Formats: sequence, structure tokens, C-alpha cells
Amino acid sequence: MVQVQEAAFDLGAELDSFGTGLADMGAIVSFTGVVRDVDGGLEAMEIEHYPGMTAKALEAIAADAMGRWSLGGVKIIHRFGRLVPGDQIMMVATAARHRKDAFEAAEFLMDYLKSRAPFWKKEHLKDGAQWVAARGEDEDALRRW
Amino acid sequence: MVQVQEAAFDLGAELDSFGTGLADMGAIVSFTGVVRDVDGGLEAMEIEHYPGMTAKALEAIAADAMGRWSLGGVKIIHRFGRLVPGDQIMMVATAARHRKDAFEAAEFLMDYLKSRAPFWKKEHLKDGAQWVAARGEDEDALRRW
Amino acid sequence: MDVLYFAWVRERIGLPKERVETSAETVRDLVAELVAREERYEAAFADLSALRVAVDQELSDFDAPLGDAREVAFFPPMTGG
Amino acid sequence: MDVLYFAWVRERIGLPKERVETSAETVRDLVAELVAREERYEAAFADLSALRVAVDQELSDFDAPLGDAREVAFFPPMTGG
Repeated sequence: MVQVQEAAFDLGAELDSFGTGLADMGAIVSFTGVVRDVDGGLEAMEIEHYPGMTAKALEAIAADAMGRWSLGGVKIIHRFGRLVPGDQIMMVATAARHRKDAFEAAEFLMDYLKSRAPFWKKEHLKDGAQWVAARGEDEDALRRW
Repeated sequence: MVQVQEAAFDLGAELDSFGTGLADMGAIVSFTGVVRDVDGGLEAMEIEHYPGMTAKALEAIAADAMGRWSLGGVKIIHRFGRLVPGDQIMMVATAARHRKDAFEAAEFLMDYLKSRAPFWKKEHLKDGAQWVAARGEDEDALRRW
Repeated sequence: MDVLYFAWVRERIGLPKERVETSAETVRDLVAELVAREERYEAAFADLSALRVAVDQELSDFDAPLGDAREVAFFPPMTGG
Repeated sequence: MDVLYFAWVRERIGLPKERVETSAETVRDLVAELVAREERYEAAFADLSALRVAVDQELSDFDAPLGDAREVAFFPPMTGG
């Protein structure tokens, strides 16, 4: 259900294996986060995490989603380490009978991942490095649920 | 941007090719619809469409989404013909800088696909065949947008 | 003009497409002409609220003028996705 | 107890983890003990509203009792996803 890893993942293969055996689930939603170089100066994105806590925190978020919506399954993969623009950082996938459940659960997972999973991003720019600040709107997004 | 086809599609390969060249888009959302056998008696799902109109209708829906949200791209694939439980019927994918745009646009595409694209489903059950009726809640879903 | 039928409308009428010579001014007038022909048309068009129409491959409504339309299609509410 | 630091908290304090002997009753008391030690702790803990804390790998708050906690971690607001 949850993978925390340094290695890249194959989104297509992950979604295929996720969908297999869920034939009574009509709706599968995925979200993929990609490192983006907004201002053109990003050399790398370093992702730090809290090894002892990360998998547990993600599993708790996944279990929370399973309890709130009628889902056939949830998958979360999150990478750590040094990534470059264009690299996939993470993915979530949800499977449900109805598309509304699959969409809402995927958005919920993302909102919680952003602000409640112990990851921190550091941008390595051409002219220095800086930690990415949490955004107020990400914290606000949790109030929906 | 839009494909209407009888053949199966490879979700992973489609998402990979969709994401390529969108490196400044941090958020990619996909929805995949799968034929489900809710009551255990479904032998096949036959999907009829209106060849002269289908691609145009899907392109109009995709263009509408591009106009309403800040998106880097939209992809729609919808199959027709005879499918069996577990087969993928269709997919949409959206790419955006921000996850909210990608999620909302994908939900919008699905809501419009359900009720405004010229496809009709016929269920072939063990004991006969029947056309799938449109659901009031699918029509209601359009009012959100 | 070409008149197309899909899904159960096609099945009730018994054909997917036909050529119709008409001077109907609106979709509704065209339906009335078809219904007057044969019982299978009457059966297909019995409840217009259960039907949708496209004029020249654009969703339209039953009061739309036909003008120079070359293609009119009748079908049940769509069930894509 | 083990005290862990992540992201810029780790960088300011200059280490990722240390063993701390303490009888602090709450997280806030533990922070006060650390701040009293050296300037780099004072710099790291200058604004508690900019920090988050986990006690035994569960998100917690600064007024939480430490009890028999074996691991306390300090870090900035998380930026996953």
C-alpha cells in the first residue's frame, strides 16, 4: 500500500499492478508529482525524510482514506534523495466503484501528504540552496476534510 | 489530445508519453474507467458511438477544460466496441502546475464525458441485454461547473 | 437530409441511418413527420424527454430550426465515461 | 531519550540526532533545556510557531507530556507531495 524509496518508480507499471485484481472497481484515479523548474534555475531537489516515521505516517493517511470513502485500494509511493527537474517525486492511486470516491480520496491523500507526512524539500539553485517553505494554502486545504 | 478507438490502450505508456515534454508541470492527474461486473452476470459491455461527432465532442470538452483551468495539457482516450469486465474503457489525463487545477479539470472532463459525449453502453448479461440508463446524478454533476 | 439513430432508438426504428426528404422547419416538426409514417417511429419517439438530438453533429434541442442542416441524429441520453 | 532534527533545524543545530538525558515533563520544557545549552539551539528554537514536533514518531504539540517517550523529533512544517 505504501512505498518510501530513493529509486525512481515506473508509473505505468505501478498503475497496472495496482489495477490488477480490482476488476470490480470501475474508477481508478492517479496523481503524480513531478519536480518542476519554475524559474529556470533549479539544478536539483533534495528530499529529506524521517525514516522511522515516514511509512507509518503514510499508512495512517491511507487507512484514514480507506475509512472515509468506499475504496477498493489505495497506493502511495514517495521518493527521497536527490531529484532533478522532470523526475517523478511521488504518486498516489485510488480505486473505487464510483469516480467521486476515487477523486475525493486522491485529493485527500495529496492534501495530507503535503502537510502531514515527514518530508522536507530543499531546492538547489544555480546561486545557492534553500528549504522550500510550507504554504499556508496547503495547511488550509486540510480543513476541507 | 483526443483518441477514439476500438483497440485497448496502454495506460502506463500513454501517461509516460503525456508527461514527456511537460517538465514544467508539477501535477499530473489521470482517471481510468474500467468495465465492472457489479452483480456477477456481465458477459460483455458494448459501447456504441456516433463516429462523425465523437472526436469533435471530446475535443470541445478538452478545449473547454483548457480554457477554464491553467493546464499544460489534456488527454482523452475513449474506446468503443465490445469490452469485457476488467477492460479499460477510457482515460483522461491532465497536467498542471498546481494539483488543484489538475484534479478539478480531470473531474470536469469526466463529468462532461459521462453526459455530453455521444457514447451509449449496452450490457450483455447472462440472461439478456439492456442499454445502460443515464443517471440523474451524472446530469446533476454538470451543474458544479 | 441524413437522419441517424443510435442505441435503443436505432433498435426500435430498425435502422442506423436513412435519407429523409423534408421541409420540416424544426426538429420537432421532423419528429412529427417521422411519427406519422409508421408505428416503429411512434414507439421510438413516444417520450421526447427520454431523447436527445444533434443537428449537424452538435447537441441541439427539439425546437431548434433545421435551416440547411444536412444531418440530424436522435439518441437516448449519453452514457460515456 | 533520542532527540532528532530535520531540515533546517538539523542544519542550524549541526547534527541529526543526539542522546539527551532529561527530566523535562513536556516538549516545551525539553526545548527550554536545549535552548539554555548553546546559541545554536537558541537559533533553531527561536520561533516555535515555525516548528513541528513528533513524540515517538507521532505528530504532537509543544505542551504534550513527554512521559516515557524514547524519541522526540523537531522539524519545520512538512513539505511532502
